[in-house]
Order: sequence, then structure tokens, then C-alpha cells
Amino acid sequence: MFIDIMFILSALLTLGGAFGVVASKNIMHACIYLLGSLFGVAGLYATLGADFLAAMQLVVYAGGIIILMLFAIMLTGGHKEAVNKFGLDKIPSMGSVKTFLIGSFSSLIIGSVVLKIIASIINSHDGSGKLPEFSSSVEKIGTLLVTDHVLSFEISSVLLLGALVGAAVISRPRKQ
Amino acid sequence: MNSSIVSFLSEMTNFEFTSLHAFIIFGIACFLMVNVSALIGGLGTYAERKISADLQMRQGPNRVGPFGILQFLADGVKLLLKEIIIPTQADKVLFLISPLLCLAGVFATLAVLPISSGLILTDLNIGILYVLGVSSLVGVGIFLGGYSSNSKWSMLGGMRGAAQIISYEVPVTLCIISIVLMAGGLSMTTLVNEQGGLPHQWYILHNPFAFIGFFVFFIGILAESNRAPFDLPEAESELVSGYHTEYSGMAFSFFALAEYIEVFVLCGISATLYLGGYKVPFELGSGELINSTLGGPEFIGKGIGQLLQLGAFFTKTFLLYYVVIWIRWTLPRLRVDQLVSLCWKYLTPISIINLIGIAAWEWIFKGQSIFNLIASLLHSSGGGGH
Amino acid sequence: MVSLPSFLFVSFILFLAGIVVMIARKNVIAILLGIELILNAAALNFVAYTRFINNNLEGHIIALFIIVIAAAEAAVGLAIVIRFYQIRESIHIDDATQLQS
Amino acid sequence: MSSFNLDVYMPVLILIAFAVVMVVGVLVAGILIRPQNPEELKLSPYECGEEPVGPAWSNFNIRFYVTALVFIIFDVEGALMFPVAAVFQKFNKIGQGGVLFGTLFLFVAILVVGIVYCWKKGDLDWVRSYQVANDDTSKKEVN
Amino acid sequence: MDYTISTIAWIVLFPFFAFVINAFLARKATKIAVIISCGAIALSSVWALRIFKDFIFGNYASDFYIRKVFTWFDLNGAGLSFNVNMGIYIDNMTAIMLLMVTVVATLIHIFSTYYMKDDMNYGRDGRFFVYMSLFTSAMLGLVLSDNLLSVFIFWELMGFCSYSLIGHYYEKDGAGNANIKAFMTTRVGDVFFLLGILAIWTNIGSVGFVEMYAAIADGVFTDPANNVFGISLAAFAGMSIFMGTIGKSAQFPLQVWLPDAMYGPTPCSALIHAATMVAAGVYLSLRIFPLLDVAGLTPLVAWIGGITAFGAATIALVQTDFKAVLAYSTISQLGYMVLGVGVGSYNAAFMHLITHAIFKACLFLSAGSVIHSLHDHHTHEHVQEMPRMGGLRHKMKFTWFAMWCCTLAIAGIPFFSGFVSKDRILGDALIQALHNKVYIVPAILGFAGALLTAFYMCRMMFLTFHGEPRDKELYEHIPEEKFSWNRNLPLLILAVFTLGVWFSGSLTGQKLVKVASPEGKLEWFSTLVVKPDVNKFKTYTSEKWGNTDTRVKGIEKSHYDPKHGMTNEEEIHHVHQVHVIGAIASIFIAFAGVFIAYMMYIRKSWNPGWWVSTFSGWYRALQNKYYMDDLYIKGVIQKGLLPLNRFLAWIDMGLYDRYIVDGWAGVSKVFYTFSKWFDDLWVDTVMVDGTGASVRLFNVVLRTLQSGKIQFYFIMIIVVLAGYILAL
Repeated sequence: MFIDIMFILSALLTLGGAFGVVASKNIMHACIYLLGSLFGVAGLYATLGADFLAAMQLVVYAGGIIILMLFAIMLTGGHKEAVNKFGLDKIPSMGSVKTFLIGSFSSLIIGSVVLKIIASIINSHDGSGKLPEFSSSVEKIGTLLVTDHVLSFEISSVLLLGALVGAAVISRPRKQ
Repeated sequence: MNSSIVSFLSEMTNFEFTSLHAFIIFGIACFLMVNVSALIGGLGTYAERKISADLQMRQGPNRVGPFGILQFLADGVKLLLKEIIIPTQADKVLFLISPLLCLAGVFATLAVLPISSGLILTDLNIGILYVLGVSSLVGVGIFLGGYSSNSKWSMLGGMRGAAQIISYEVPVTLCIISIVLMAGGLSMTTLVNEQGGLPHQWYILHNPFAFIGFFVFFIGILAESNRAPFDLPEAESELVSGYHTEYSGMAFSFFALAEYIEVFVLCGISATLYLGGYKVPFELGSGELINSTLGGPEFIGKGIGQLLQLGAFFTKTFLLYYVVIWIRWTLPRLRVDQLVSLCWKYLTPISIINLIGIAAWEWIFKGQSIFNLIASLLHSSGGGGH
Repeated sequence: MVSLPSFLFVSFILFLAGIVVMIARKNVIAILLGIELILNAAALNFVAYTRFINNNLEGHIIALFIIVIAAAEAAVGLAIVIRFYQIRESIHIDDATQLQS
Repeated sequence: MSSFNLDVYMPVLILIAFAVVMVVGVLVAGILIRPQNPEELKLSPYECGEEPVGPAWSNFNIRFYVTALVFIIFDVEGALMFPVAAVFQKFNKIGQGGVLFGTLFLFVAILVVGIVYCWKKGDLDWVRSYQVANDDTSKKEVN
Repeated sequence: MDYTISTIAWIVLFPFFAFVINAFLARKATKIAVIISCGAIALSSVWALRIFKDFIFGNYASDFYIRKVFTWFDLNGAGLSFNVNMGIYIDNMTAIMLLMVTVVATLIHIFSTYYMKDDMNYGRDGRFFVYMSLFTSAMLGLVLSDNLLSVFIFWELMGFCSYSLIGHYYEKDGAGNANIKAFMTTRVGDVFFLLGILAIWTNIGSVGFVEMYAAIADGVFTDPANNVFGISLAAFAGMSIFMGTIGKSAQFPLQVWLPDAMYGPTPCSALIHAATMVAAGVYLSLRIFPLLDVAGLTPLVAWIGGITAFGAATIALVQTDFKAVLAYSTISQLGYMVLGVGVGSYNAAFMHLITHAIFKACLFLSAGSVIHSLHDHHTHEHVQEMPRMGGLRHKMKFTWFAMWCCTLAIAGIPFFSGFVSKDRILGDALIQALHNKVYIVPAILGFAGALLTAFYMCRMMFLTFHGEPRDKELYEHIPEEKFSWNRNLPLLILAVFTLGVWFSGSLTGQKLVKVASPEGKLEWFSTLVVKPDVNKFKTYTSEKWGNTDTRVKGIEKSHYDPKHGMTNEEEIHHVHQVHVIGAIASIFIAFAGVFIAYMMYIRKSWNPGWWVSTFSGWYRALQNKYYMDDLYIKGVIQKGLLPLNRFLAWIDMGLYDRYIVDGWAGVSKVFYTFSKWFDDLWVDTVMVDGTGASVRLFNVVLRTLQSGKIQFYFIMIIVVLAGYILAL
């Protein structure tokens, strides 16, 4: 019972946020809608019993990536309207009718492709799938991370190192 | 193994609750929790004013109610009646959403605050990580509050606030990881139950690294809750009022309320992590000792145990709350560059070393605390003569 | 209600929204938002499959690393955007047609 | 509680709902009891009594971004370390503590390389070293 | 200790790792590099001590050995078998050698921290210690090697280190020439050495010592079917490998490099050019002793040794450079060792190797101590000239004491180690001379050299430490010697080990079974180090590539056997008598040398100038080192090699260049004319330009697609993907 409520709320938040990201005219608002959508996804994870993933989603996305994006938006001029030296709008338009038409059309195509791929799975599941029972996923994930997936665990550290160094080098202000 | 207030009640009353019952109980409990914490937040403002007055040899509020204790109610009523001004150039949607984000982020952390072994609202498996996740909403709220006002002061305050909160989240996270490493679980009750009631069983005195870690953690939560000496986002002498310069009335009061409740919650969490949380000495909290001594129905012993645990938790928390206020009125504010270098060049390296050190300690000494080691050492040296 | 197709539906819509954002927007940061949506859709799919079909934790691990990669991608991508803005004073995607500054 | 039950998430939703209800309710209720006298000057942003000059949404210092960047890397690192830290004691009890210590140590050590790099390159300095060269501007950079 | 490759190899690997680490560290953190070097070699010496304890105090039989091999690489194919095995071979000799090398090297490293201190401060980057570590590692590897190929590898590695260390003071004029000279001269020997290895490999399919001994016992080496260039394989291989010894140990025709090697820092002279590397040649010739024996090369070896021992001693008489005297004495003593090999005195030669290593290391370190103190304030260089010294014993007592111990040892005074070993070599030479006329001259040269040795060493001591200071100003500036751990301690430790009792007595106590050695003494050395009995290796061929661990506890009957067939009692008695005579003679000779030196340089009763003026021709010859350098440079290089080079150059430039290359160019010219026409018309105009034009056509179409707009690309990807999947 409650699981359905939770699923519906999370899904509504997710899809509403996604719709907001698509439809918003303001990049700042789009970012906040994205935050909502990511919260919804965290709720969906929780519904699926992936409690650790839900928390990780909150920590990394809400705490990290959204802040990073907000900073980036502020650093690239915030919401200011101006014309740059190339004659284009300094704050680029958030898309026009034409681009949205193209986008919708493309998404229709790719959606049909994806539907074709997952059709068999959807057909084979009659919608009354029973949820297997789960206990805490944290310790199991921890055990997996240090046994089966220890290499990817360490390599993710290298990936983060690369991202840190690379991004720091790219964004470092140059002496001019 | 998720204990929550519902499971506690069903254990007490031997009654199997359905989902709907649980919902109702949770609703009531949450309502109480929010109100109690709002009360604590309100009293926090009063306490702050009183304590600062004490420190500065003044009287403080003394008109409303006995010793001025109803001052916060008067303030609240006043704020409720004030006009909410939304600047013309502001981003109106975000202007109203940002206090909501702050408040929601703080309220959500109350769900896992372990005020006693039974009265914890819900004991999520991912408790402490959940706290980290939802409390990061506060940073977004502060940033958006600064941004949406479209005022230079607010903008500066918002940027600073967000940068400060996320910066200090790094040492705090590392300290929490080291505690999780000692306790072997993320849920709040695990963290508490691995400690004991007496000070030498607390994690702060478990080993030297954890002792240092407590201070790192405490400095980190001071900065995370924008308290002095880390109150740069709302530095009234430089930025007028920081990110909430343009807020007035209740919209402002939400920010203030969120901040005071956050301080309370973070103090509670640091008490939980390092100071043994709700643990009462000699296992009085479980109520079995009381039952066996006094006799009588079981729930009386358990109830007394819960009350003792509540007492222990609130004593520790309010002690830390007092220290926070004390620090605020003692230390001057840091400069931005000092703030950043304190975080990245001192606290973060220290906490990394602490993490490694605690891992090494646990590995080498098989998880024994320093007191156990000394005790076994004394024992073995004393027993060597035989 | 809570079954595999419903999760797949949510992730499908999330994915399509991401595609639309990626194609329709001309703001580079907005495109990055779309990428985040797509990554979330993928991770959600993994978790849903692993919950309903395998009932193990492999999908969780993959979703975990998707989140890690998303963070790294956002960090580097936004750094590039900022650098681009410093050079071109624009974050219009159609300005980014050359590999040199 | 024998099995995992989603009921434990109820308080979370209820608390967030309380927050929403509180904000919305107070704002809506406030319309009835609080004054509404908007005027142009009152609605302009506060700039110490002067006329506001331009919008506040202008370019900001890149250092905020670099701070956030280092933060997000450590955030992800921390989040990844949580499950490993949670199983540390379990492995330690069966005598595998050294393995986990090694894993964690390697993981942290690699990232420490990154922060040391940023430190050496001055990314963690709020007042960057090359700005110290011309002293008069360096103080202004502190914001 | 568990003897496997992985436990033994550490003795080599500690200094090697020190080398690897220091190669990176030396420039930045010289002090840490020095500590690492010293620590590594000290660790090795602990290892070596452990092995020594197991072998010597464990009383393993003299023919007990441990051999562990692994296949290094494997080139089997096409029916050929080319396995190259690497491995370790430890017997008593190896154990003693390891201990000697590591302990001497440790002490020299410690001394170097004193000697090279200024050098390090003046920006020489601690390279010295880098090479010292590599050198020690290579020497230990050589000692442990079980086959000739790995001996050769380490041999060359040592040659390289020697090269680098001689040229350490590269800004000095002579250093660069000296290191090239040392390198090239030893190369002459090494070429022959390699040739010998190849000859052995070709015939027995392996280069291991054990396989070689087995093959000797099987008669492979003396089989006429295996003759090389008409001489027996044994003679060919033995002589070739012995040429390596001649080069490395500075024997008669190739001795010219060693005196010049003194351009290196004194500690490296002590380690490389006195104690260990030059001894490696003798060690090798001891390892191949059965080969030399079976080939009948021992008289030749004895002659070379005798000539070297005497000739170098005569040159040392007239040297005025402090280190040059020591260098020639080194050559001379190496000559004694080779003489010992030549007269079949296996363990005496080896004992002399060990004793010489110890007292010569001590002598060189003392020389370093002296030279380092003598600092000329005008030229800012260290003084090495003996005419400017004199009376130094008042200033440096410890050095004086240590150096006297060593001088007495090298002079063959009783109760010192040199007497024990040299006396036995001379005694054996005397026996051989009595039996075989061909050994008479080497024996006489050996005794004469002993006289000269005692004389010139005492001359050096008297000139340096006794008498009045001849350069007052220099003398005034010498600081008083105070005891310091890194300057004097190594000297004193080494000086203690110049006592003969360490070598002549019984170290192993009551466990040692008394054996009937010719002298009837309880000598651990002559009991535990004996000539390998090749017949015992005969069975080894059956398990050719396996690991062998012949662990025979307890002592078997000694096979002390200076010459074949002298085992009955009468002959033993005879041998004993001759040894007594030889011992008395050498004692007399040694004291005579000391006495002459005393009369000449202390009492000044006999004037050295008279000798110089009387034998002025000889004096000039001696000062010019018998014109050997001139002979090599003027004779061999200028007369022989340069014309050959010119001839080859003429072939290259006059014949090949002029006719073949230029002629070919003429032929090409014809083709060129045709191909130019073809190129211009067809290739350029039709093909290249035509391709360009066609590409330009496509270009117009494709350019519109490549807009650089990412979203457009993305849409294209989606369309193509969709088409592909829908088409499936």
C-alpha cells in the first residue's frame, strides 16, 4: 500500500522534474527542476530497496552536482541578457520551437527503438511481479566492492583523480 | 532490523500495527518532533541572547514572561505579522522555494535523530549517509536564497554560504566515515550501540585519532551550520545580512528556524557519533536492571529507561549547544581565505590522516579501544609474575 | 503497481526527456542537465532490472559507478564549459564548432 | 521486524510534507493577517540606500567553482567509502582487516595525490599566488 | 638458512636495490642515498655472515656444495638446445669469499662517508655511492654465479663500474684517459674470455661449473675430436678464460691499466683495484683450476705469475707516488696468487686472495686517510708525493699503526697473515721447482719478489711516516688525527684481521676432525678449501638441469694434493721438509728486506742515490715501467692498429665509395630521366591532380554535413542507430 504511494509520489516527482527541465525557459529553474527529478529518482531507488543508492544519489547529486551546476551557471553569466562579440546571444536561448520540434522528433525515433528493445521484457512481465525481500544493501554492496569489484573500486579512485586534475587544469584562471 | 518508534510501541504493547496505524503513529510522532524541535530552535534564540548577555555582563531579554523566556514567542508573532517583501527584480519562484528547501532539508534530518533507543522516528539502514544527503539541501537553499534576491549582498552571501557548506562537508564526511569504520554500520542505533554509557567507552576516547577527529568534526559542523566564527554568509558587518538580506517576515524566520534547528540536530549527531548518544551507564537504558530491581510491569522499567536515555541525549546535546553559543560570542569571524585554507589545508588533511590512522588502529589492535589496551597491558604485566 | 514495467516506463520517459533536452537546448549547461537525466534513466533501469529479474546487487554496483562517472563527467564538462565561456564569452553550443580557441 | 519494510520511509515523507505545509500554509495564512503595501522603492534590492546598479547576476570568481570541484570529487569518494567502511569491522573480525586497510589506503592515497596536486598548484589558495605579485589588488580578491 | 635462490639472491639484491633507489635519489638527497648504500651492504654482510656460519662452523665437507638453478631463457628450437641457466653455486670458497667481499665493502663504504664528504658537498651528487652499490652487487653476483656466462655478465658490470669510478674526477686530465685505458685493456682479456665460454658451450652444451667439471672428468676436454685449431679444447678454453684473468687481475702483458686506475677516489681504489675486483680474476682462475690443470697450462700460469710478481715489485722500488707504490704492490701480490694457481697451491692462492684483500684494503684506506689530510693550500689538491711527506706518525697515530700492521703482513713477517699465505705459495713453488725444471724460474722470481716486497713497503712506510717532515708548510697544516668512527674504525678492524692467527689456526674448534695435512696443523682453511675433485661431479651429468644440494655433513679426508701422486708418507715428509726450508727462507728474506730499507731510509747508512746513479739505465727503465706503455702505444697501436685502420678506410672510401657507389649513381641517372617524365605527366597531372579534383567534388557535399554542431551529429547518430536497429 505505502509502497504504491511512495512509488507514485517519486515517479510524479521524477517525471515532473524531467518535464520541468524540458519546458523551463530559465536555466536556473531547469537546474532546480533537475534537483527535484533526482530526488524523485532517489525515491524510486528507495522503493526498489536500494537504500544505499538512494542516499548516494542524494549526497552526490543534491549536494554535489547541482551545486556545481549552479556555480557554473553563475560563472557563465547567470541570467544576464547580452550580445557577445560574435553577435550571438550571450545567454543562449533555451531552445526555440524549431529545436523542440527536432528534439521531439528525435526522441520519438529513439523511443520507438528503445520500446522495440524492451518490448519483450514488458510483455513477459504481467505487471504483478512480486517484490523479493531485501535487507540492508549497504553491507552487501560493501562486501561486493572489496571482493568482486575491488578493481573497479580502485579504478574509480583513479577516475576521480583524473577528473579532479583535469578539471582543475582546465578551469584554472590563466595569467594574462 | 529497522527499529522505529512504531516497532518500539508494538514491542511495548504487544500489538501488531498495520501500515495505516503506522502512518498515523508516525504522523503524530513527526508532528511532535517538529514542534519540539521548533520549540528548541525558538528557545535556542532565547538561550543565545541570554548567554551572550551573560558573557557580556548584560541582562538580556527579561520583559516577556519569567526571565524573558517568552521572548521568542513574541518575536515569532511579530515576524508572522510582518509584510513579506519580494523585490521586483527577484526570481519570485526561487525566492519562495529557497526557505522551503532549507526547512525541508533540516526537518528531514530529524527522522533519524536518535533521541533514545525507542523514540527514534525511524532507524534507516543508511542513517548517517541519509543525514549527509538531505542536509546538503540546506546549501542549495542558501545559494538559491542568495541568487533569487538579485541583490549583490545576497548573491555574495549565497555564493559564500554554498562554497563554505560544501567545503566543510569534506572533513565532516571523512570523520563520519572513520566513525562508521569503527562501528561497522551506518544506522544511527548501530553507531550508538557500539559505544557504551561511560566516557571511556565513547568513540571520542576510543583512540587518539578519534579524539582529534571529534574536534575536526565539531569545527566542521560549526561551519556547516554557518555559526560564528564561520558566519561569513550572513556576516552582518560586511554583507549587511548575507543571503537573507532581502527576506522579511516569515520568509526570513524560516531561514532562522532552519538554522537553529540545524544546530540542534548537528549537535545531537555529534553527541551520537562521538559522545555515546543516548547511552546511559550500566545499561540502565534497556530497563531490565530497573525491572529486576523494582519489579512491577515491564513497560514501567522500559519507560524509565527511555526517559534516562532521553536525559542523557539531551544533556550531551545541550552541552554542545552551549559550547556552540559560547564559541560564537568568543571568537572573531574568519576571513574568507582563512576559512578556505582552514578547511582544505588543515582539516581535510588531518581528517584523511585520521581516517587512515583509525583504519590502521582497528586493523592492528583488532578494534580495541586504548583503555582496553592499557587495561590488558596492566593485566598482563601484573600477571607476568605468576 | 510496483512492477518492472512501471519502472521501465518512468525511466523511459526520463530518457526521452533527456534526449529532448540534449537536442532542443542550445545552452551547453542545459545539455549537461539532459545528460544527467539520461544517466539517471540508465541507472534506474539497471536497479529495476536487478531487482525484478536477477535479485542480486550487480545492478546496484553498476548504478553506483554510473553515479561516480556522472560526477566526474559533470566536473570535467562544466570546467570545459567555463573555460569555453572565458574564451568565447558565450555558452551557445553552436559557437563550439572549432577545436581551437 | 522480520523483513525490510518501506514503512520506515514514512517519517521522511511526512517530515518533508510538514515542511512544505508549514511554508505554504504560513505564507497563505499570512496573506490574511499581514499587511501588503508594496511600493517601488521598497521592492528594490538593498544597496545601502543607494540606487541599485544593474542586476546582481554577473560573473563570479572561478575559485568558487574550483572549490566545488574539489568538493564533489571528495564527496563521491566519501560516498564510495561508506559501504567499505561499514564492512570493515566484519572483515576485521575474520582477520581480513589488512586487506580492507590496504584497499582503503590505496583508494585514499590516489585521491590524496589529487589534492596534493591542487595544493601545490595553488588551487586551494583563495588569494592566488600570482595575485600577490601586485599587492594593491590582492586584498580586493578576498570576497 | 633455507638455501633457495630467493633467499640467497638477497645478498646480491640489497646492494642492487640500493643502486636502483640511489640512481634516483642521489642527486636530491645525497645523505639518504649514502645511508641506503651503507645499510644495503651491511645487510648483505649479515646475510654473508649467516652463510659463512652455516658453511664453516657447520663443518660441511670440503666438497659440499649447493647449487640452485633456474632457466633464464630458453631458445630450444630446430633441434638445437640453447638453455641458458642462471643460478647460484655455494661451497666453502664462495662462503669465505662472500664474507670477505661484504665485510671489506662495508668497511670501505663506511670509510667513504669520511673520504667523500667534501666531494658530496661539492655537488658530485653522490654518484660515487651509486656505482659502489652497483659494483658490490655485481661482485657478489659473480661470487655466487654457478656458470661462466653469468660470471661474464657480472664481470662486465664490474668493468663498467670500474670505468665510471676511475673517471670519477672527470675534470682531472688523466682520469678520462685512465678509465678508457682500463676499460680497453681489460676488454682485450674479455674478448678471449667470451671466446672460451663459447668454446665450452659449443662442446658441452652448458657453461655451468658443475657441468664443466663433469665434462673434464668425462674427458670431453681432452678428447682429440674436440680440438680447436689443432690444440686441445682444454688448452684453448683454459687459456682463453685465463686471458680474462690476465686482463682483470692485471697480469703480465696486460697489467698497464692498474697503476693508472689510481686516478679514482682512494676508497674505490681500495675496493675495486685492490681488494675485490682484481681478485675476481684469481677467483675465476681458481674456479677453472681443474681445466687449467688438465690442459697442462699450469707452468705457463706460474711463469706469468712469477714475472708479474717480480716485475711489478721492481717497478714499485722507484715509485714516489704513494698510491702508485700500492698499485704496483697490488699487481705483484696478484702475481703471487697466480703463481700459487700455477704451482697447484689451490688453497694457498685462495688464502692469499683473502689475506691480500684485507691488508690491501687496509693499506689503501690508510693511504686515503693520509692523502685526505695532506691538503696543499697552494694548488688546493691532495698531496700524494712521498718526497713531500715524512714524519707523519706524530700527526696520525691510528693510521700509522694500522698501516704498519698491513705492511708487516704484506712483507711476510711471521704472525701476520701475509706470511701464512705467501709462505705456503713459495713453499709449493719450491717443491714444484725441485720436481720440475720449468718451475725453477717462477720460484726464484717469487722469492726475489718477496725480498723486494718487504723492501719497498718498508721504504714507503719510512718515507711517509718516519724521519723528519720534508715539507714543513704542508706538515703544519695537517690536522691532528682524532679517533672517528668512519675514518679510523674501518682501519683498525681491518688491521686486526691482518694477524695470521685468523687464517692459520682452527676457527671451528673441537668439531674439527684432525686431519693429516702435510703440516699436520689444525688449519680450517686448508681443510675446508681444497681443489675440486672433478671425479665427484661425474654423476652429475645424469640429472643435467636439476637442482643439486649435495649436503654431506662432517669432514671427509682432505684431498690436499699439491701435485698428482704425492700421497705416500715419504713424500709427505719430503713436502714437509721443503715447506720448512721455504718458510725459513722467506722469513729470512722478509727480514732482510726490512733491514735494507731500515739501513737506507732510517739510518741512512746506505745511500739510495748510489744505486740510482750506478744502475741509471735500469732506473730509467723502471721509472718508465719497462717501457710497456710506450710499447703498447707506439708499437701496437701506432704501428699496428693505425695502418690497419688506414687500410680499411681506403677500402671503404677508395674502393666502395668511388666505384661501387658512384657507379651505381650513374646507372640511377638513366632511370631517373625516364621516371621523371613518367612522374610529371602521369602521376602528377593525371593521378594527383585528378584525385584532388574528385575529392573537391565530394567535399562540397560533405562539408555541409561536418558543421561542427554537436547536436546535429547527435541527431545523425540517433537516426543511424534507429535505422540499424529497426532494420534488424
